Formats: sequence, C-alpha cells, structure tokens
Amino acid sequence: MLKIRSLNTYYGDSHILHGVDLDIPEGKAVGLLGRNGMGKTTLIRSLMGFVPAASGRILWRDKEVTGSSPERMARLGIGYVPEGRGIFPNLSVRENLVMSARLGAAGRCDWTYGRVLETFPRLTERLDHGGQQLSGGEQQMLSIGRALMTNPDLLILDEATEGLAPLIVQEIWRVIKQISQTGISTLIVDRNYRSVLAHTDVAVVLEKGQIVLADESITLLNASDTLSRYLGV
Amino acid sequence: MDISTFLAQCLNAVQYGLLLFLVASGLTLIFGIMGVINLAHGSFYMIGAYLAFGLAPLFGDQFLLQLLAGVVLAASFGFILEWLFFSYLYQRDHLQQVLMTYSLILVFEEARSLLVGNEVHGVKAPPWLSGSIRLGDLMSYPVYSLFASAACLVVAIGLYFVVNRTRLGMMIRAGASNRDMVRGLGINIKLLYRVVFAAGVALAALAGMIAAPMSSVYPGMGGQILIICFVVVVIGGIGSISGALIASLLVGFVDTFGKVFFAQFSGLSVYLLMALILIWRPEGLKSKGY
Amino acid sequence: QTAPVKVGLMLPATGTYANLGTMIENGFKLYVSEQGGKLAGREIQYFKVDDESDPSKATDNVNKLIKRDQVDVLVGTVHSGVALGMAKVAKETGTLLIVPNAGANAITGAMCAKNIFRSSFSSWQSGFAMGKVAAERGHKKIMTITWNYAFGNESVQAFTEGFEKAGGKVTQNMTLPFPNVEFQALLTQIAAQKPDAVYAFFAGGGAVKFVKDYAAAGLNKSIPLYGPGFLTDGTLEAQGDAAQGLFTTLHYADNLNTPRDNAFRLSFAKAYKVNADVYAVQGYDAAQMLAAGLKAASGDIKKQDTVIAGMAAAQIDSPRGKFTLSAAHNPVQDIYLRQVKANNNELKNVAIKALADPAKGCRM
Amino acid sequence: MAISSLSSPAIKRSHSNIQHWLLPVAVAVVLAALPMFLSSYLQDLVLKIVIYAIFALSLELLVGTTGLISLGHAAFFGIAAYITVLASSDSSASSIGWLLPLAMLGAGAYALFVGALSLRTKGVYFIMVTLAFAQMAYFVFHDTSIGGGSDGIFLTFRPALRIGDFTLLDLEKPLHMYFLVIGCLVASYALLAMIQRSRFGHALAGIRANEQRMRATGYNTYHYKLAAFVIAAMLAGLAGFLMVAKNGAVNPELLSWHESGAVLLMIILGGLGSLRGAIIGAAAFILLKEFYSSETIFGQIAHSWQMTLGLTMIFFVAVMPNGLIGLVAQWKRSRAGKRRLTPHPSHHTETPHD
Amino acid sequence: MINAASASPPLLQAAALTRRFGGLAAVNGVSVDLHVGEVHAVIGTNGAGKSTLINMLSGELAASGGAIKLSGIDITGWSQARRARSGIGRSYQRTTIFPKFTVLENCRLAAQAAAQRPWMLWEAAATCPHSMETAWHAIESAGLHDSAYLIAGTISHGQQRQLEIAMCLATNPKVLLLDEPLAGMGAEETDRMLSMLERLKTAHAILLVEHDMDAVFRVADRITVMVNGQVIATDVPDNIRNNNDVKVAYLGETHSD
Ligand SMILES: Nc1ncnc2c1ncn2[C@@H]1O[C@H](COP(=O)(O)OP(=O)(O)OP(=O)(O)O)[C@@H](O)[C@H]1O
Ligand SMILES: Nc1ncnc2c1ncn2[C@@H]1O[C@H](COP(=O)(O)OP(=O)(O)OP(=O)(O)O)[C@@H](O)[C@H]1O
Ligand SMILES: [Mg+2]
Ligand SMILES: [Mg+2]
Repeated sequence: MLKIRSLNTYYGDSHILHGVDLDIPEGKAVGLLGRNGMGKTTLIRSLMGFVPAASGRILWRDKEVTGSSPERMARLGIGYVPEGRGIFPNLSVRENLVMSARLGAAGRCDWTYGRVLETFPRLTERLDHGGQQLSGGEQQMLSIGRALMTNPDLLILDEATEGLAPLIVQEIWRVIKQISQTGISTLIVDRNYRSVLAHTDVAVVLEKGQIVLADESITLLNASDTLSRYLGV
Repeated sequence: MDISTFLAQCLNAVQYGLLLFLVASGLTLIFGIMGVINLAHGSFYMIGAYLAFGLAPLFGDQFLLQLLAGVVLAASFGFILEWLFFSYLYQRDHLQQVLMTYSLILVFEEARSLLVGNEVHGVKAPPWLSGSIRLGDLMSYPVYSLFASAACLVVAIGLYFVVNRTRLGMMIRAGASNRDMVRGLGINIKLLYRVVFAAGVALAALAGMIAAPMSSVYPGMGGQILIICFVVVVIGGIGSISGALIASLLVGFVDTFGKVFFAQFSGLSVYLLMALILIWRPEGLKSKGY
Repeated sequence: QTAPVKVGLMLPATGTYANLGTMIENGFKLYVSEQGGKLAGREIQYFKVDDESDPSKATDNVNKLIKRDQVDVLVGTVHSGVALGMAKVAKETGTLLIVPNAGANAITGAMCAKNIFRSSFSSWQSGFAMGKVAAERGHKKIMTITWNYAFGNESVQAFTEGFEKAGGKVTQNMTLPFPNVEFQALLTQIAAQKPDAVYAFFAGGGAVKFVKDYAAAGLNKSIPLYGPGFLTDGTLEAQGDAAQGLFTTLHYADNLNTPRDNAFRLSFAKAYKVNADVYAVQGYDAAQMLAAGLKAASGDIKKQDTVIAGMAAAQIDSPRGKFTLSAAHNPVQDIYLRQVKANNNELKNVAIKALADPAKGCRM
Repeated sequence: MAISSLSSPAIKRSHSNIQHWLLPVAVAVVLAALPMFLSSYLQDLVLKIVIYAIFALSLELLVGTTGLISLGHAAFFGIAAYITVLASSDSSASSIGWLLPLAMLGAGAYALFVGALSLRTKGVYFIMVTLAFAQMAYFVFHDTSIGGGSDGIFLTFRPALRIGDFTLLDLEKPLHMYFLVIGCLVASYALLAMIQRSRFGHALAGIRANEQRMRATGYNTYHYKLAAFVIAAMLAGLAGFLMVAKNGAVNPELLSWHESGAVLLMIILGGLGSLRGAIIGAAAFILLKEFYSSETIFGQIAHSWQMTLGLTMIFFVAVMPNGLIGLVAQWKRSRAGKRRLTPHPSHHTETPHD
Repeated sequence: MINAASASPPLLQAAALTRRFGGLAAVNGVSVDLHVGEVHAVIGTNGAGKSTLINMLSGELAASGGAIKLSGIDITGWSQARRARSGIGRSYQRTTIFPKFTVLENCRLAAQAAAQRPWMLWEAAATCPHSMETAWHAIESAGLHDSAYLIAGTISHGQQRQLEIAMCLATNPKVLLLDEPLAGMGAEETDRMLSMLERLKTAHAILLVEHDMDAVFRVADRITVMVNGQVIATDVPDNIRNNNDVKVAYLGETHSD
C-alpha cells in the first residue's frame, strides 16, 4: 500500500537517509530496526511529510504522494504515534481523544471512543486530567489511542512501548496484533527487536541511513549473527 | 455611600466589566489560545468602531444587519491579514509577532488618518435602543448600555461553548501546544488558524461596533483599550474564557470603586490588582494547571 | 536682507491631536499668505516636525528644528507637556518661541522667559472666568470632575479660585486617570450627591464621551454642566443632542459676528474648505505676533531683542477681538461665555473683560 | 544548520580573539572620532541612539540572555531619570560622582522589589507583572505631584564631575556629554560581553534554555534571575541618567509601556540573543523613524511616517527571521555555500556571537 | 538474605512519603532506603507514582507528608538546587536537556553547578578546567564522545537519553535517581548503561526506575514494587520474581527473564 523509492533526506547539511527503499504491503506488519541515531525516526518523518525529502518518491496505493503535507498523509489513512508521544498537554485526556476522532477511509469506524477506553482502561480513570498530568505510560497509551481514533489503514508506531509496564507492553503487542488482523498495516519501530520480529511479517534494518537487511521476520529472528552485527546485541 | 448608590455602582461595574470582556474575548482567542501576541487587537477594535461609523448611514435602522455586515467584513479582512502577515510567523520566535503587530498598528493608524481624517465622530444608537430607564430619582440608564451588556453575555457564552465544548475548539487549543502533531492527525492547521484569527478580528470589530454609539469614534481609541484587555486576559488565566469573564468583572469592580474611593490613585488600582493576583496565583485565576 | 525667515512648526501630525495641529498650521499660513507670503518684507520658510504629543520626545524633536534646521522662530504646540519641554529648550538656547495652544500655566508662569510667547491662553484664564460665571448664576455647591493630569488640575484649581472668591463652594473634586473614559462611576456619585452644578474638563474623545454619558444618565436635566471651551470645541458634531445648551468659557466663540472675525472666517473657509475654530485663530495670531516683532525690527529676525520688544508691545488685531500681551507674554483677553446651539458655540456675553493671567512664579 | 547558543570550544578555535574584538573596538573608535565631523544636530542624534543602545543592551541581558521578557523595563529607565532630577541641586551642578550611583541604585532597588515578586511567575504572566509594576510607577509620577505630575520636571543644572577645583566632566558642554555617553556604551558592552562568556552568563543561558534542568543540577535559578534582573535594571538606570543629562527634562512618559515596548522592539528588530543586535536594532529603529519623518527627504509623505515605518518593519519581519543581525549570518552562509560545492561534514557555522 | 551494603546506614532515606494531587494520592506512605553499593530498583504499573517519588526525593515536588534524610540530615525542607548541590543527582523520564547547546556544553553546564561562583565575571566559562574535565568524563562514560560537538536537539532520541544520564553524572552526585534511563536506548547502549551502573554502584547509592525487566533483574540488588501509590513489596530480586501479587499487578505471567 505504501512504497518508498530511493528516498534521500537531509537535515541542513547532514545527509541522513541515503536512498531508502521500503514497501509496506496491504494488511502486513513491517518492523523497522536499527541502532540509536540510524535514521528510523527520520524515515518516518520523511514519509509523513514533516521533513521534506531531497529526492525519491513516495507512493500510496500506487498514487504519487511525494511531497504531500502531513495532514494530507494522515487523511489518506496514516495514524502516527510519534516518538516522545506528542500529547497535547493543554487538553484533557477526553479532549485529546475526541479531537482526533475521524472516520477512516471508506467511512470505516472500527475504533470508537468507547473501544479505545476499553482497550486502555487506565485512561478511563484519568479522563478529566490534563495531558501533562499523566504518568509517562499513561501518555503513551493516550498517544496510541489517539492515533486509533483516526481509524487508520496504516498505523505507524515509533517506540510505542517506551516507558510502559510489562503487562501493558504485552497488552499493546496484543492490540497491535489485533490491529494487524483487522487488515490495518503497521510500521513498527521498537527497541525490543525480539517483540518486533515476533509481531511483524517482514522487517528491515537501518544502518547509517541505509537499508542493510530486509527479510521475513521469522528468518531474521533466527539469524542472530547478522542481527547482532547491525543491532549490537 | 447609601445602599442605592452602592447598587447603582455595582451595576456600573458589571456593565464596564462586560464591555471589557467583549473586547478581551477576541484577544483571548488570538492571544490566549492561538498563542499570537497580538498588539494590533486594539486596532481591530478601532476598525470596528469606524466600520460602525461608516456603515450606519448605509443601513439606517437595520442595526442588527449592520452588525452582521460589519462582522463579515472584519472576518474577511482578518482572513486576508493572517494569510499575508501571520501565516509564516508561527514557526518563529513568538517575539517576532510583537514586531509584526506593532508595525500593523502604525499602518492602521495612518490608514485611518488618511481615509477618514482625525476628527471625533459620534455614532447614533438605533432608535429602538435609544430610550432610557429611570433609576432612582436622578439617574437614568440608557437602554443601549443594557443591550451592549446583553450582547457581551451572549458572546461570552457562545465563545465558551465553541472553545471548550466543540471539537473545533479542541483542535484550536491543540494547535497552540503542538502544531506538528495536529497536522499528523490530519487536520489542516493553516486553514484552521486562519479562520480562528479571522474570528478574533471579527470579535474585536464587533466590540468596536457595539461600543461606538456609547464612546464615539476617535483616533487612538484602540491603544487605550489594548493594555487593559491584556490585563483582563492574564488575570483570568491565558486561554480561559470563563477566566476572562471573571477577570473583566473584577477589573470592572476595582476600577469603578477605585475611582470612587481612591480617586488620586485609581490609575494604579487595576495594575495593583493584577500584580497581587499573579503573585498569589502565578498562572492567573482560572489556570487549569495544564 | 533676502534670506527667508525660518519658522519651525512643531505640531502633532499623528495621534489624537493631529487635527488641532493642522488647524493651527493652517491659521498660521493663512495670515502669512494674506500678507503676500511675506512678513515685514521677508519670505517665510517652514520646517515641520511631528511632535506626536509625546513629552518624552519633546527635547529631541525641538532639537531637530533648532539644531538641524536652525530655525529662527519656533511655533508649537498643542500638548502642554510637550510645550513645556519646548519652553525649556527655548529658554536654554534663546530661540524665539510662540506657543499657539498649550495652556499650562507654567509656560508664562514659572518657566517664563523673554523669548517665550503665547498666542492662546492659560488654563487659569478660562477656569477662573467660569468660576465667576457659575457664582453669578446662583450656584452655591459645585462638584468638579477632570482627568488627573496637569492641565485638568490647573483648570479645576482656577475654577475653584474664581468660584470661591465669588462666594461659592466646591464640595468635591473628582478625578480619573488620564485617558480613562469610564465615567459611569463618577456620574453615579454626582447623582447621589446632587450638587447645584458640575464643572468638568475633558478634551477630544473624552469630552465627547463625557458629555454624552452625562446626558444619557439624565443628569443634564437637573444638574447644569459647565466647563472650559474645550469641552465642546471641535466635538459638537460627535456630541450631537447631548451637548445642546451647555455653557462654556473661552477666549473665542463661533459667532462673534465682528467684521474682523467674519472676514477671517470667510478667508479661512475659502482657503481650506473647513470652518475656522479656536485653534485656527491661535495659529493665525501666532503669525500676527511674529509679524509685529519682525516689523519692529524691520525684518531683521537676528535682532532678537528688538523683535521681542516689538511683539511684547504689540496690540494684536485678533479675530477673537483685540488683545495685548501681559508682562509674561500671555494674551490679556476677553473671556467669552458661550452656549451650544446646534453645531455652534454661540456667544452669550463676555464673562470677564481683559482678563490677565496672574503669571504665578514668573521672574523675568 | 545547527548553531549552538553558547560559545563552544570548536567555535572558539575558528574565531580568534582578535577578530572577536576588532569590530567593537573599531566601532568605538569611530564613534569617538565622530564629533569632529558632525553637526551638533547629528551629534545629538548619535547620542540619542547610543543612549537607547545602552537601554536596549540592558534589556537584552534579560530577554536575549536569560529569556525573561519584560514589558516594564522603562520603569527603571524612568525612575533613575526622576531620581537624577529630584536629587539634583537647584542652585549648582551636582556631582556625577554620587548622582549616577544614586540613580542606578534607585533603579536597582526598585528592580529588587519588582523582581523578587514577579520572578515567581513565568512566560506571558511575567511579561504582564513587569508591566503592572511599571504602570504603577508610571501612575505614581503621573498622578501625584512629587515629580511635577503629567508635565514632568526639569533639571536646572546638568551634573558635573569635579575633583578638587578641576572639572573633569561638565555635562553642560556637549563634548563632555558626548564622550561620557560613548564611554558608558563601551563599558556596558564590555560588561555584558564579559557576563555572556562567564559562568554567570552561561548559567543564565541555561536558565533560558531549560530552567527545570538547571534547578535539578543545583543552580538556584531564582537568585540568578533576580541578579540578572537587578543588573539589567541598573544598566537601564544608567541609560535613564544619561537621557536626563542630555535632555534636561523628565516626564512620566519615560516610564510608559510605550517606552518599554519600543526598547523591546529594538532588540527584536536587531536580532535576539546578540549584543550587537541590540545596538543595531536601536540604531535602525531610531534612524528609520528619523529618516521617514524628515520632510526634506520625503516631502509630504513624511507626514505619513507611521505608514512607511510600519511597512518597512513588516518587510523586515517577513524577510529576516533572525533580525538585522541574522542578515550577516545569512549572507555569510550563502557566501560559504557558494564557495564549497560539496557539503562539509562539520556541523558548525559561526554563531551570531559577541 | 541481607545484602552487605544494607548493613551500613542508608545514604538517602525516605520515610512515609506522601504526595497528593487534589484527591489523588499519587504516592502514599512510601519508604525507601538507598545505600552506597546497592542498586535499588523501583518498579510498578504506569502511574504508580514512581516518577512522583523521584520528584519528591530530588526536591522537584514538595512532599505532602513524610520525611527525607540525606546522610542522617533532614533535608525535607531543602530546595531542589540545594539538594542537588549536596549530591542528589537525577535524570528525567522525559528528556530534559538544553536542546540548543552542544552535547559538551550541556554537560559542562551541569558540571559547572559544583563550582558556580557567578561573581567571577572575568573568567570565561568555556575554559574552566574543572567543569571541562568533569564534562568530558561524563560524556565518555555515557558513550557520547562522537557526538560531543553536536547540537543536543539534533541528535537522535536514544542519544538524547544517553545525554540525559551524562548530565546527571556530570554533577558528580552521591545519590543517583534514574527515571527510566534505558527507555529509548538500543540494545548496545542498554548493555553499556547497565555495566556502567554496576561500576557506579560501588561509590554511589542508586535508585533505578525502569520497566525493562531484563535490565532490572540484571543489576538490581533490591526491588520495590509500587502499585497505585503504595508499596506492595520490597525484597531481593528473586523473591520479587516469584511474588504472586507482583506477577498479577505488574509482571504478567508470560514474563521470561
Ligand atoms: N533536527 C535535526 N537536525 C539535524 N540532525 C538531526 C535532526 N534530527 C535528527 N538528526 C540526526 O539524524 C540522525 C538520525 O536520527 P533519527 O532520529 O532518525 O534516529 P533514530 O534511528 O530514530 O534513533 P533512535 O533510536 O535513537 O530514536 C541522527 O544522527 C541525528 O543526529
Ligand atoms: N502534576 C500532576 N497533577 C495531577 N496528577 C498528577 C501530576 N503528576 C502526576 N500525576 C498523577 O500521579 C500519578 C503518578 O504519576 P507518576 O508520573 O509518578 O507515575 P509513574 O509511576 O512514574 O508512571 P510511569 O511508569 O507511567 O512513568 C499518575 O496517575 C498521574 O496521573
Ligand atoms: Mg527515533
Ligand atoms: Mg514515570
């Protein structure tokens, strides 16, 4: 559904992404791995349109969307859970969720306010708290919930389990699996590569802004030598 | 002070407070919620007053229609203004907006002087609002003032509802804290902010139009109201509509009774109030803490 | 002598007083052009600076005229604080100064100097005269109300002096901060205390709002309102019905109906397409005073002592009526009692003839 | 392009000390030589600019360095000016020796009071509390008779500095005035430049960047901010003293929010975070207005100087995101960009750095 | 089992700490002791009050009740800055750095806190040898030497997390309060960080809040488990691992070490 072709991205003078190619097939979960500072977030921000790509193409369902604004990309059906959560601190939990509610492409409405709260019961107790008053983990749940409220076709999770308690992490992985099963594609960045590989169909590894490894997740899970070379494990 | 005078003074205080609120409401929207430090707000108020002066002959007795026309004109003006001068400022240091809006004040003032001259003009209240109500044996109260107060209340309630209870309001507030994230959720924030800015301008202009028959229109009328409106917004807690309402009433009371009891120092009173409140509650009266 | 006389006009071109600045400038130029563009045979060259009615910039602005343009004569300004700043510099540099409006008593009082003249009035003059009138009209207890700033306070003091000398009593002196225009609280106090009359000083937009609020509160029916002329000068169109019948005192009125005034008004209206007002007269007379001085020195502006002596001794044939200058260089003039009718401040009678400012504190 | 707001050793290396000081020293020398060439009017204009430059520099310490935006800075300027007039003798010239310190300490004392209270608040609230205290001071002078009310009061004799019978400085003399003012600019600039590179200055910059972290690392940020506030107020007081010594008159407008706003505009126009920017901003603001309101240059349009000045500033804001001083950096960068065709690996450019 | 370190008097001791936000008791009567030579991990559900506990210990938040002692001295009323200067260093869960300064400057500013002397205006901050040395040391320990001259706001999230720790170290603290230091770090960095903690604990008292259980069980000498503001268990790791309450409330059944 999303194709990226030879994407190059700069921050000022520094060349971060070097001709990245990436395919996210319809209904598949894709893992994005790599050490700190290798360009995972940059890749996501480029494809969302936050950072303009210097060259390369982005295709959404075979339609050219290169250079689109983030709001356009989101409206195409991309839900974005950014690194660092991006909660609106001046809005209450309820408002954070309500404001982003939107029907998905083709009027799909799988994720409602009620279902999000069901998925994250902890948020129910905090509905009238401001975004800033939440604990780190609560914020993370809110951020995922908020992205789900847009009923996306592709969900991008950048370090979505950071700061979550193990039980919740399990829960999140369960939800991700559930999401994948409903036919939503996912792009997952997470430091726990084992979980990523366990919950994705394919995975790619970024090293210094280049894709150095791309394969079925199961294959990679077993290729611990190669992985340790690129991920330092 | 006997009791009837006291009550009359309270009425004065409320009325002044409500008028202040009407002007401050547009400012809360632009300054408090969008986060644009808008010094030109007083100029929009002035533009509104001059609009009333200019439109009155065209509309005759159709006062409400005239208000509507003025609001539409002002909103379109605000829309264009945002597009020309503000759309590229949000990413920059907030202080750049200060410079921009200050420059706009200069331009507006001069444009006013060139277009309509420097005289003081009166604007007539519509006939159906020009009566007065007797109050005690000496005073009487102009009906128009009561109308103005009522209009202020309506605006207050409407604005409160839109900002706090609608998704539009939530989006606006979200945009103030994290523009990028709002875009990432698929909301066209540029358009949204242009509309909000236009609404702020329209509110200021509406306040000017409503105030015109009471205060007349004259050069420099915008500058006088600007600072006091900032005071109101800040005392109330930035971005809080209900706070602004409470604050305007408070300022109305302090100003009214300050003049009566401490004439010599009444210039200080409002600022003393602000300093005390902010030292007591560093985030204004109605800060939500988030 | 062929070089023109350089006249520096320091008047407001922006802000609340911009209009008054224009009237003064036009009055001045009208007289000069009536004389064929020359005074005592000398061409007049103008230099202009916008004083912005900001006293903190007064020194800088007046220095532009004195140091940059090296003018021979300064004319200005409307705002008293700015005029005081001008007077201070004029005194230090010895530049000839004619003040065409600002009424601060100190200009021809404590700050007086031989090179400082005024073609307008002192705030004392109109206030004092109204005090006398109010007493004559049988009022005993009067409240005053004004902005808490120098001119307002001076006006109220002069009124009190005149009124109490004539046997009245000022019961309360109310002020509000300049330029606050929320009068309602004080109007309520007036209604509660029920004085015989009220003396008020405001100007411009403040005057308009005060007069309208006063009427809207219904006070104008039971408690007469008095004030110096500025309460209703140049504001009548905006004040409308609310101002009808008000009494004010000033050194000028709209229908003096003297041949001199009629001629002046006609030629002013022809030249500038608007009716002359008191500010135009003051500008006009400033030019007349300069002309008198230049004539005495046969056009040689550099003979400053002669010029000054000429000005001080002159009798000015003003549209307002002839006047002479006091020892402190302030007009000794008739103060008129006027009443508002339609859009005019009509002459009722002469409140005090040939009233001279006491020039308190002047040592010259 | 990445630019550190502190001086880093890497930048130090590329910026030799001489280069660093050359420009300011050259400017000071030129300023000192100017009276030989200028008419007394232009000399006056230079003085006005320089006094406002000192005033702007003082605010720069607060806004640019510490991140405290004050909209009441004119209060200190005005209070020092009033103290100067009120404390001066009416019969002879008072000595700069005690008058100047008195004026500055007076401003500093008020700042200590205002700062102690207002530093409890943050952001826009801080802006407004400083405004509130300034307005209070304004109304005290405007509405009471201690300083002549709204008309203000005048200095009878300008201060002088005598040692024994020898008159070192007599401010009635334009040249003495001139050199005192230039000297004060040099001293203020040097002081602030020193502060900026000192530990104190770096701590202030840290507070501006992230006060929470500064507290957590062990800085008593409140005291730091208060110290900066008082120092800035005293420098503003210095400017106020010079202003009244030059003009010989004070009135409440000196304390008004218009004045506070104007000086804030100057430093924004010049470019925040840079001492040079503050000076350039002050000069630009004053000169632009002078220029546009000059009838000899603009004829009738001079009457509409508000329009031309406003439009010019709008233009500046539109094209110069970092103020006038940023223009220099922009220009350098575009030149550097042309020189090297391949991207340079280094992350460093030269900072707008004083 | 009694750890050798526990025998010595605690360096930092919190007794019955409580903090309320309106009606919510975010931390409710929590007591912890920190000893030199020991990593004391605090784990617990999201919103259990771990960060709030650290905020109170470091002085960022005032406690609603309870007392804090540092080397036996009551510091409950001390300001945050004073506590920091007396040797309490902390890191933040949400990265809290100076984004516009270089990495080195970030650390130098932190190191400078130990020798502030703001009145020495004539001395350039950048050449102060003491702070430079300490800063470099911290940068090396955190593994950021390659990025020392980069602007902190432009390094990646994981690198910023490393900087967060480096800045804490640069103040030369005796007590380290680390709020999820491993969050956002890659496997390699995690490994280095854990080795560093093991090294540091010989001379420091360390409180570690962390959700990475592999890491916690690797370095912790003692674990406190919090749920809803209260401590449900404090014990050595092995006992915690097998504690049923903890499993239900926090670890979950499927957890494998
Ligand atoms: N705004 C920026 N300006 C300049 N360089 C940047 C900027 N943001 C990131 N970089 C650089 O780009 C590189 C890639 O960063 P990115 O955030 O994409 O890494 P990442 O793979 O997401 O790492 P992590 O796992 O730590 O989040 C880093 O080396 C970083 O220094
Ligand atoms: N400033 C505040 N105002 C109101 N409530 C707050 C505030 N700060 C925290 N809380 C609440 O206190 C509780 C404890 O928060 P805390 O941040 O200490 O949790 P935590 O244990 O650190 O969780 P996490 O592991 O998710 O970071 C949360 O429920 C949070 O919503
Ligand atoms: Mg990342
Ligand atoms: Mg936490």
